[in-house]
Amino acid sequence: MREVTKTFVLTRFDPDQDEAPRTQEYKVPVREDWKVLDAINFIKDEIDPSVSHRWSCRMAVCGSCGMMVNGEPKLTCKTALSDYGDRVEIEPLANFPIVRDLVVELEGFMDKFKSVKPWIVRAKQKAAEEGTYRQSTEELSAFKQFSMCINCMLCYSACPVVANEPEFIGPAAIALGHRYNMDSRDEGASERNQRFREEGTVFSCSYANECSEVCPKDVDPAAAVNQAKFNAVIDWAKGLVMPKGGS
Amino acid sequence: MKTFLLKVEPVIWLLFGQGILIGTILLTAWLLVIGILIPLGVVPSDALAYERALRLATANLLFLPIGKLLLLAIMALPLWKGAHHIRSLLVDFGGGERDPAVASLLYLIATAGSVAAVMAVIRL
Amino acid sequence: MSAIDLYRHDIIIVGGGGAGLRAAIAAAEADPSQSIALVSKVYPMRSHTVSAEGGAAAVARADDTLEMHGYDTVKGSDFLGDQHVIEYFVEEAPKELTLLEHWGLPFSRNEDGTVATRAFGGMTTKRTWYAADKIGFHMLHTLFQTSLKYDNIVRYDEHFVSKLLIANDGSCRGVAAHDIRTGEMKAIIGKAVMLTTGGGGKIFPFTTNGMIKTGDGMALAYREGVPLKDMEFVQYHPTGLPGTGILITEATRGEGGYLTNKDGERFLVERDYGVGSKAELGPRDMISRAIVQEIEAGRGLSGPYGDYVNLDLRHLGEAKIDERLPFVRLLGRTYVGVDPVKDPLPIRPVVHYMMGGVDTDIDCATQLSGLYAAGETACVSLNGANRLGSNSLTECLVFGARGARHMTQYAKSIGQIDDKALVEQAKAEADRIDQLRGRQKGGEKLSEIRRKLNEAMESGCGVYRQQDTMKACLQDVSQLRGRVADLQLTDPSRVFNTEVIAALELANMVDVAEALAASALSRKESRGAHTCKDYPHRDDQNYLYHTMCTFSPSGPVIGKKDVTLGHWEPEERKY
Amino acid sequence: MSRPAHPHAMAPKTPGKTRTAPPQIPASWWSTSRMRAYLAFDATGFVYLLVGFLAIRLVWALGSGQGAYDSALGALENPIYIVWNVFALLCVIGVGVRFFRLFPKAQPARLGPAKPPPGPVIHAGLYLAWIGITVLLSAILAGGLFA
Ligand SMILES: Cc1cc2nc3c(=O)[nH]c(=O)nc-3n(C[C@H](O)[C@H](O)[C@H](O)COP(=O)(O)OP(=O)(O)OC[C@H]3O[C@@H](n4cnc5c(N)ncnc54)[C@H](O)[C@@H]3O)c2cc1C
Ligand code: SF4
Ligand code: F3S
Ligand code: FES
Repeated sequence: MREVTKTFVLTRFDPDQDEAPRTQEYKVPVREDWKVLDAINFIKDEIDPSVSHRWSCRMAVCGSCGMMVNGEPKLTCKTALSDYGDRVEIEPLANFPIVRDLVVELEGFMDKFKSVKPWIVRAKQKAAEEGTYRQSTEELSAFKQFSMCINCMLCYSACPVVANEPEFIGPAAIALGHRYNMDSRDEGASERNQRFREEGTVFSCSYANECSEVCPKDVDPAAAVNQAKFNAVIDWAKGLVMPKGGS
Repeated sequence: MKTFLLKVEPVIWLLFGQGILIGTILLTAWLLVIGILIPLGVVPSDALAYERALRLATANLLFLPIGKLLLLAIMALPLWKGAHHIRSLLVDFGGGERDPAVASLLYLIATAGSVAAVMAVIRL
Repeated sequence: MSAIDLYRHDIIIVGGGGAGLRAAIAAAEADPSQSIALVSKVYPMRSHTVSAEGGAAAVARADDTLEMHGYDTVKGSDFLGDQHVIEYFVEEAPKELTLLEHWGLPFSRNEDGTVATRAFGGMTTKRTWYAADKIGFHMLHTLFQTSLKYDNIVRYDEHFVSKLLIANDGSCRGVAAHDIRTGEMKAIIGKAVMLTTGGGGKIFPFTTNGMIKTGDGMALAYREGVPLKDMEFVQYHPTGLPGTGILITEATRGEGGYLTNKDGERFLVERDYGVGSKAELGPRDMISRAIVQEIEAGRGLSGPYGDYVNLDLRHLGEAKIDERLPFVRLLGRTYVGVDPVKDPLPIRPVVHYMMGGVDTDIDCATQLSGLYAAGETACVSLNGANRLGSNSLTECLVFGARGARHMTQYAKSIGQIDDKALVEQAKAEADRIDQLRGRQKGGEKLSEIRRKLNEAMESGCGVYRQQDTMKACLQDVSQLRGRVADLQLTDPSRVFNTEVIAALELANMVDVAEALAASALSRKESRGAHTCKDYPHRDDQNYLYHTMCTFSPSGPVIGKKDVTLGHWEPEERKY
Repeated sequence: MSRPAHPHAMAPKTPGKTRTAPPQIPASWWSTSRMRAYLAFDATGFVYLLVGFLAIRLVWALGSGQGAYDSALGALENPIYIVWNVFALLCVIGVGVRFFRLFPKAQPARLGPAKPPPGPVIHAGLYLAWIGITVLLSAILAGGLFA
């Protein structure tokens, strides 16, 4: 298989030693079928073991290997190196605090994630003995797409609102909340809609649509966020008519 | 201010959304005819002579003052689309921290304009 | 000595995959007042359960029975599964999957809105519940999201457990957890500890497993004297993509895909490989062997990553592939540049799953008081010598839950913990890791030793094994143990030092590999996934037992444990 | 990356234990055509605001009597106004095109399990409405209808 040498410019940052992030260049012999992640792993294994990055599944499903590749958020295990020229810049995900090298702070995302109550809310839990719910394929398709999110956070790196409004719940978390709202088994929509109108509301989204452009799993979070806006408004209007609890 | 903004956000978003949807649909003909075709003389200017303009503006459809409602939409809705989009543009350019103040000002302008628009149709 | 932060909980679960999360939820529900620590070296939703594609088995249809699921599992295990475990498993399986359905898992549906099931290898009827071809992903995320609801589950994300803490009375009462973010050591102390750290496929070079599957839990228990059971049984999945080892799910065959050789022949139908009329839906051990034989007979195709055969899905049509197997299509296109709608996918057998693991009883308790294990890291003896596809996700649920409930009871019986000894051990562990970090001495690169280990395992413990190559493999691996102790490590930083983690993982991998090779060498028969060319037949007279491998400083010691039989008598395994 | 993001972007509620480098805004920020199209979309906010106020001025004049109205209408013949209105019309069309392109996925018909109509159908409906209303309204305004 053909090999070419490419130069990789990696962001390096070690809070123990560096005041601010810097860059470091590596030359890597690249096989033509390599993904970006393969090159980073090569650097770590063979050239500089002090490079830190997250990865695991190398099959685009665990969501840990998101980085900026030439300025765009990418899932590095899914991004072919053949799409790039001789010089590839790799940075940690934009819009996130940088912990070290290519590793970003995830806790802020986890806070937002949890805040939308991403679980089935029901007044009364069904017991296992009662059997499964019935759900038509129509009902399933109403939320299926929004349940495909791997929490890779690329959408957060692409969204201009996330960059400027720290409270904004953000695309993936809203999509997740919306996913449960649309699930025929769930009864928690009013609680989540309440959340959607609180601090960092769904209305902060200005429909830049970048989240959906970069999403590697076709979740289309922009669709979710903008559907969520409408539902949050309906729910709010219901609340005006019947002050004690809309839907 | 922030909490107040949060409270009214759903209304603002509705007005904004209609500003894009209805605003865009109505403004196309409005700008085309009044802003371009009549001034250029393509359409004779007596098409919207005072008498006819007033008649159209005060036209009723069944019991609806349809003329006035359309005018109101054409005047007020674009203000909300404008205010909201300017706000988000400023946020994108790094105005996150100043947003509550900026947003309040913008929505105040849109509110004032909307009041003026209501008065404008009442005066007809 | 380093300062140590102490954290106290009632029970501790190590691992946030399918088994760990299910256990945490079961424990939280069993006693809402108890505090549960969930420690994981990656954020739970990154756990490798996420990659499971095909489905999870449980009796669901009217034409199916618990008896049939039980028999299929026993037969699949080549009669090495413990039958009381299997009976309990098939009974609980439908309840557990029903619970997940209640918690929101987006299962694929039949026309009438009931959960759909598909065919899987070695199962006599359609009993594998699925969500297109992403069951593991949905299961993991559903469990993780549901777990957020319980305030008494306290998570320690990105904490690497490097040692079990043993109290003076010899029982396990906590873990030493290295906070990857800060480089600090934490002593997490509780009345019982459960290991749910998944398998260790990464000791092999060509595997479906992710980077994090390094057998940590097995090594942790092993080093404290807990035997590893049935380690010689390593499942090769018939259909992995050459090069990366990325899995193409068995559901491709469940939905009707064919395996073909270079002449386009369906060799499983044309030649007798023991799978009979099941053809592509035979069990994995048999199909993997068939593929290797085809290739060795020169009927394979060759590519840049070695020889392979084809998995042909074209006759299923684009619509069905997109509905049932969309992920497979994406994987084919992205990782080998083949669209299965238009061309057959190249595949070859790939290391997939470890049937063996930490020896436990049916309550998931190990021989070490206070220590439990569940999921792939454990060996409760459900899978015997060969796991049936789609049984393992269900296993994670059934035994994660059972173990957690049992642990909760156990923890109640434990009084005050004297933590002095525990803290001392954690401190010593902190010092050990501090000394590893950035230590320049030693010559060998970590990646070099990992490669050596991989090579040894591939040549000695592959699909077909031989006494002499297994012996050589065991020797090589034992020798690597010394070299791991003397690695060259260059990264001095405390923060997110993944080099130190890789070194700890490598040491774990060597331990697990050594136990595996020693166990394999000791089993002089062919059963299930263990095929020894020198002893091509099953030998119930002498080898109908579980291999127990115990750590000793001079090398692994092999022992035996009886198989629990029941109303299914061992018979020749033919399909 | 071209500039720092908000210093607290994606920051956790409880700060992490080690020092972090501040978040950065992606380099693609306004350098890509996608981003520019989006910013232009937002920037039409200024146009809409002004268009709205100009409309108010005209209607206000209509209410003030013939003299005021005639001079307001006459003022529109000023070339600067004509150029402005051409520009505004282009902006409005641009907004419509982008908004209608994105509309099907945001459209809220998906309240229940019922599937919303497919994207092309919604698109067709939207464009039909847009063109239809524009033709109708233009005809009315230009005196072709209700003369
Ligand atoms: C590609 C693939 C496809 C599969 N498909 C199917 C299928 O269709 N059906 C089926 O039934 N089975 C399938 N399996 C098998 C099944 O997915 C696994 O057996 C099962 O997911 C294992 O779950 P687990 O909870 O035991 O471990 P994992 O999901 O691997 O989780 C391990 C957890 O332990 C943590 N951990 C590990 N070491 C440490 C440490 N030292 N300190 C702290 N935490 C640690 C990790 O962070 C992780 O959270 C598949 C497996 C693979 C690889
Ligand atoms: S919505 Fe898409 S981009 Fe965002 S986190 Fe989920 S998978 Fe990633
Ligand atoms: S990019 Fe951001 S602004 Fe909205 S549409 Fe997506 S969340
Ligand atoms: S490594 Fe798992 S998504 Fe890339």
